Amino acid sequence: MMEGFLKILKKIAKNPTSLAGLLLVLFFVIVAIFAPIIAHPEYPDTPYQMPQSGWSSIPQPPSWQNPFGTSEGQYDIYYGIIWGTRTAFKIGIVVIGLALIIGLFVGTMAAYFGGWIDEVLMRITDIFLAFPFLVGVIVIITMLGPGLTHVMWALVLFYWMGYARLIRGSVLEVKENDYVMAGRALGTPGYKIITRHILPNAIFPIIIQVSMDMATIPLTAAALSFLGLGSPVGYADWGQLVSFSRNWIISSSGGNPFAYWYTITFPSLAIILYAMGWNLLGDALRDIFDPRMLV
Amino acid sequence: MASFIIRRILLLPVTLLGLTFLIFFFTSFLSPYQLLSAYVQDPRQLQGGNVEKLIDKYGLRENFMIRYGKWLGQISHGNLGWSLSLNEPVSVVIEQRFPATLELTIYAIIPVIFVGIWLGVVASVHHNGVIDQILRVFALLGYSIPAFVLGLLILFIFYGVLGWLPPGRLDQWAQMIFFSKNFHHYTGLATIDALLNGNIPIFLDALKHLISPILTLSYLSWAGLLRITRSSMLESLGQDYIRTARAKGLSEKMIVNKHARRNALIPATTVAGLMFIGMLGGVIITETIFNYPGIGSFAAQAATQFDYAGILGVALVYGLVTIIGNLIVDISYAMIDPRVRLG
Amino acid sequence: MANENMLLQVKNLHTIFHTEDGTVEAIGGVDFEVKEGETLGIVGESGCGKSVTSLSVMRLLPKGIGEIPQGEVIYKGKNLLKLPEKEMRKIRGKEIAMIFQEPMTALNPVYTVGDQLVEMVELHLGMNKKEAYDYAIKMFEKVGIPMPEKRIYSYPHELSGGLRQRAMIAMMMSCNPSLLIADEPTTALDVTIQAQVLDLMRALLKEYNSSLIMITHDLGVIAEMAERVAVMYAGRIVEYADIIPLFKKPSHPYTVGLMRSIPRPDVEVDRLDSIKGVVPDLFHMPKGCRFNTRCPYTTDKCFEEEPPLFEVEPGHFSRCWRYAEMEELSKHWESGE
Amino acid sequence: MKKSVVFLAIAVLALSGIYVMASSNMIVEETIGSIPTLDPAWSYDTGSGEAIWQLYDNLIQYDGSSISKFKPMISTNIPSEKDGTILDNGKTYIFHIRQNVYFHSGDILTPEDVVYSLERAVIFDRAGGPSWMLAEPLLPTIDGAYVDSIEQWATKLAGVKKFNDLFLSGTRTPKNDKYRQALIDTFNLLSKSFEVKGNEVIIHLPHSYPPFLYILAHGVSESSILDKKWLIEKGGWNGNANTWWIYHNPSREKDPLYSIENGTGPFTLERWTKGREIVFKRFDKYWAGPAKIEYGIIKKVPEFTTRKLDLLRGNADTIYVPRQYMEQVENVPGIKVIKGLPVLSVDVGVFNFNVDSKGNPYIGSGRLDGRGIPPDFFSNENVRLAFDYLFPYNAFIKQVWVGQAIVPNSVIPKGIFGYNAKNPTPFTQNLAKATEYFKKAYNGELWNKGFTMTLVYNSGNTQRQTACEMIRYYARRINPKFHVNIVSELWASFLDDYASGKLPFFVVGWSADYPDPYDFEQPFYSSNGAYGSTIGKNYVEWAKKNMNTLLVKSMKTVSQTERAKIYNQMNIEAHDNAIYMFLDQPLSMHVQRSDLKGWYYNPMRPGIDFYSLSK
Repeated sequence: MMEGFLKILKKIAKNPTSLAGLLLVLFFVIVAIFAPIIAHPEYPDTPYQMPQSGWSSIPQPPSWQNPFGTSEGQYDIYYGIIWGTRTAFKIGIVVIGLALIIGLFVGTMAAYFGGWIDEVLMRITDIFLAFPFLVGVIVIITMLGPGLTHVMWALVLFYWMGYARLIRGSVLEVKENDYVMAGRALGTPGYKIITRHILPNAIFPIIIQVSMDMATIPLTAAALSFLGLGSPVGYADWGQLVSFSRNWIISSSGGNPFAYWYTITFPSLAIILYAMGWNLLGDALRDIFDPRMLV
Repeated sequence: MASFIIRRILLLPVTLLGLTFLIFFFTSFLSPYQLLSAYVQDPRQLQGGNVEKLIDKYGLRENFMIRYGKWLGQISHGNLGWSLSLNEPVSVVIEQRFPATLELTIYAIIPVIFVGIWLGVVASVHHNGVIDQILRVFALLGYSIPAFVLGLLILFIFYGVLGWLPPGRLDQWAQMIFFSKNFHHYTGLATIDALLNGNIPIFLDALKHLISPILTLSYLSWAGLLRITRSSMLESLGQDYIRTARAKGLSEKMIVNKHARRNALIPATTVAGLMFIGMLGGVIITETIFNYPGIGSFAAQAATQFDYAGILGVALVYGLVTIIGNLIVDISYAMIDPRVRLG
Repeated sequence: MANENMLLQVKNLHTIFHTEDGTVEAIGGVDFEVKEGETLGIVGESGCGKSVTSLSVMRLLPKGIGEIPQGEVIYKGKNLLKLPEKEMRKIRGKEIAMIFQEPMTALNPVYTVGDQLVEMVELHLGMNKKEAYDYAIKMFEKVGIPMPEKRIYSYPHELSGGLRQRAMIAMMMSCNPSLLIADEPTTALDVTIQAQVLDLMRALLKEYNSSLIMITHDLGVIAEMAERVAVMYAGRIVEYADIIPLFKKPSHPYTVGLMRSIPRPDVEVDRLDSIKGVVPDLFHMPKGCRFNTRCPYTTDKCFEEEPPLFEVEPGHFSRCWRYAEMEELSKHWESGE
Repeated sequence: MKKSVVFLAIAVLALSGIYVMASSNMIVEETIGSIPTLDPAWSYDTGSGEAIWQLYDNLIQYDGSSISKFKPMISTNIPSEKDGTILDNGKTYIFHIRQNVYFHSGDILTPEDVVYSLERAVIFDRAGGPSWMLAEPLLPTIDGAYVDSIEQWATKLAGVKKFNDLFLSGTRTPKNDKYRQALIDTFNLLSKSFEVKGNEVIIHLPHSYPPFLYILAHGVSESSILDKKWLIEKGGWNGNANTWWIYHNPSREKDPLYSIENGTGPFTLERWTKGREIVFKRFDKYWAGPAKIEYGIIKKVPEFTTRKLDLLRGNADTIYVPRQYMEQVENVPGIKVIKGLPVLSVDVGVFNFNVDSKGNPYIGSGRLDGRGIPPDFFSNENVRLAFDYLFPYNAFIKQVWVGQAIVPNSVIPKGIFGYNAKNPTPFTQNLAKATEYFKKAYNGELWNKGFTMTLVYNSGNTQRQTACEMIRYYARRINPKFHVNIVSELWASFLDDYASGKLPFFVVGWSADYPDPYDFEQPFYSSNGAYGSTIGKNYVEWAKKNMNTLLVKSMKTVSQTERAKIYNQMNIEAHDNAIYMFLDQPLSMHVQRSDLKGWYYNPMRPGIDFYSLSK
């Protein structure tokens, strides 16, 4: 497995765009890990609460104390972006983790046993897919009320279907192979076959999908914050920082159209680079693992 | 093929029923008081002393299944409850606003399909060349930009600075005519109604207002189509029949545009179909920014003002459209691919 | 020696492939000719480079991966390798046509078979749609497809394997090419259909007086169709002779091995011989003669230096140091597995 | 494929050519409020108020931006004691009705229309509606207390507990004749107050009610004059005593005036797309002369950036700008900003003297053990005073209100008579004093143990949220053991929690129904006032002893100086006992294009008076 991993890394390094993707993602991983050091929290028990230097709602330009300036409500943008990286990873990992588990379960059950189980599970997946993603999430948050945990639950509820279908597809593919037939013929128990034969083969498409989702999840969270349904006010979350700036992006106070450029530039740059990193990586992985690409 | 369609149609009611059950399941998180607004035709009763009576009348404390049955009864009579945010029955709101969203999405999907497929073909032809990389990065940027940042910037550039493309659905003078008595609303789609009424200035004005939302919506979603077209193009370019075509002495252009592209279009159209449905969700942000009176901006408003009836109504409509949309996509998939059609 | 009825001359053809793991030489110097109306057979195991040869002649190697560093392909006096792409396109389909092995995938699934024929005829013969379709019906009739006027509107997946191959032949012969290259045309068909298709091809070739390069691994097909034969192994021609001398006096161990592995109705054997080992990987070609890892008659010389093509008899060449003693050696064959 | 891109480019070029400036005869206001109804008797919010204001006229109107001087409107005179049109100590008012005033439908206005309109307003009485403002002056008191709803008299006369008990369940037919007669007698009590003589309308109040003229002034929607004949044709109440209960408290669907109008105002309703925009058209036969512009339009545009760009591009003439973005529209060419306009409302921090501790998450452990607060925590005066000295009033005004608010010293906002800037002097932040009082509270036990409590604000209101954050910040600063959590809640549940006494401390606002100090003193200080009644039994007892009697006395005389003295006495009493914490009185601002002429500000009629505007 290790040797295969190195081979993939070599391939990624060769292509400029995918290399850029890998570097971007690594950069954000480092920022997330060293967050407490680069941006020391004021109250250790609430590190995700952005420090406020005052209460005025007019953003202040970058200064020594606030390297990226302050947002509406005087939240320190620099601190918000550093700890926002952790939020992005946290939401990403939690949501994708849970969605993967549900998807894995549903997908393998449906594909492996087939028959009416497959039909029922797939119809359920269709129903969940019946919602355009944002609408479904909004419906749940309206019912549960805003807040990060509710956002995460809503995202999980509308993400697992992608994985279920993906895994079902690859399990079906592998199931027909002879060595699986042989395994069954020898009487090896179902779960053993699944874990040892089927799942390792499905790993690659999952990795591609996960890297893509790691990009879309902070974007969805940002969209929810823009609609006022995201994380609580003052929570270090990129989406919230960007939605703070929505009324200052196009400010033409005193003739200078971009007087408050910093309120939108830094948070959106963070989201875009983070998402680009994952997207580029995912795209590169897709090219590497997709046999058709080798024409 | 026919059996395939029949099976899907038979499944339709089951999926629809499943959808209503799913939506209703979400509402079970609510307290009886909050739930009441989904039933009540008139909000005044919410504050009045007889709230308790109403809760019993609609049996909001009964067990889940009975309430579900009653709710289904409500919907079948078209009573989607009262929208607290717009102070109107939800059914009226949806009637007025859904055509606007449909119009925006139809106009937005056209550039996505053209640009997405065209660039997908170009990218595949220059496989791993410079153009391919540039297109890929440019497309992925579309996937990585938060929708509202892009929307606000487009609004600022085309309206703030240049003043060409104002938000909203029609200019003030156009709305005067559009809503006047002698202007017949056949389809609810502004552009088409304008043409049917033979009023070109209104048609152009409606189109003018559609441009910036279309730019936002389409840029965000054509990356998907580009990628699918590119990979399916690469796949079909590797097939034996392409080698045969080359052996027949056909020009490279003929081979790419005729032989390879039609095969690549099959998966692309499926994705385009799914994208159309996905876009219906995507309009929520775009409509809010451009103050476009569609079902998306209503959903956003309803969500922030905790208008449960409104959200449920929107969810139901989206669910219906998506399920029917999926069916149409599956059927069109069969239509395009001759192998499936006669199979 | 370019006399007047020489159609195609391939001289010292080299083809290399640039893969991720480095560049490899698929064809290391091949020479052969095809006269007008003559059928040349190219036989060899899969992976020996026979298909690559045909693609090199037609310059259909995958862009950026396949390359022809040296060699000449003289067709009707012109070196095809030097032709600009626009000119080469006029040759493909008009002068030289190709038929492929897998009829199922060789035809475009989303266009009717008639349309794919009409397309070629319009391009090369300048016919309009109406004339082209009538011509297509005539061609389908000629290749023995029943109810041609209906069949031209059906899709490839609606036809059987045999019919598809007939449609392919009709398409490729529609512009009356001087040379037809058939790359394993019958391998994917079952035996009964195989014979019909071969007869059909022979009839058409005689009618249009075109020559044929038949590429196959099946010696039976070679025996039936070819007048001259080139036996290929690991990117080289190891024996090149007329059909009769080849069968009578195989003078290369590989050819001998091939001959002995075919069941012969007239000879009673309890077990067929087989050639031990496998075709060597293109990256790790053995030093000296390429067949030495599997040849039962090897001597020290075979491991040091690669033999040139010796002329056993006029028109009969063999790339083996011991070509002279081959008749004697071929009596016994132990294929110690 | 190439053609598609070319087509798009041509379309953009063609369209930009026909960019048409908004025509000059049209004025567009873009705001965020919505309009729930057009029925004057139903409307109780500024959104519908502003629309109704253009369509209907009242008996009298304020003179320009003053909220004390009146100008004639449908009544040609302003009743006053001097010219004998206010008699027997403020209980009788005489109005001379203007002649040949046209309704939009062409009918002529008659004195009967005036009586009918005011009677309908009282019997309409939708739950949570404005009818109480006319019921209190027009209906006699019951056991000395003003009557808020006609239902009170009906139940009293019929001797039943609830108004619905009068009717067969689910219908509007009285159970028996006794009940029917009680309903008719109730109506007669009301109609007795009105008398029509020639073209005069004389109103006899059962008791003196000094703010009565304010309630009739233009700006109070329910006192608008309706067309009786036209409304009856449209299925409205026919004006008789024996049918009023059928039209009492209707559902919005059955309310005939929900989306149609027939007023005498300067504009008629051209079109109303709910939740989007409402368009008014000039009424040429308006009695005071037609308006200067042809169309007035109010549009709902939720996104501030879109509103701002519309203003800059000239597609909107005036827009609503939230205070914090004021700086973005100031000193921009072509835009005029008018600031410092006093709003007749007050934001107040409310201490809950007795918190309902049953299952209440906001008071933690419910004991003084550092992990909660006792239910009667704010009954302790030292605690209240400590909080009064804790709050950073000036920083709140300067930073959160961007200087667009003033610190009030009592419940009476600046601009209403009875406001006295000097006395009582407002609290200012003094952390030393706050610490001193915290130490005195519970004789030192609170200071060493500390406390934990939760403050709640209605989600979306940034000013109230910041106020809570300021309290948390300074509480933690003077004593790290003081923990304050902050939670946001939906408006519906926020109302539930404070009405049921669950919230220990919360911030709310109160705006004037009419510019009279009683409208503020009663809800806050009366033991059965809107807030007074919900902040715990300890306060209710205190209020009964000290506040209620003064309130009743204040309504006995018409002279403003006399009443002002009483209210001042009440305010000083409340200040000394630190009952409420006064945070701010907002100042609003008006943003418009420079070429818009004729705008003026009247705090009792926030919004745009299209009749006065021109370009």
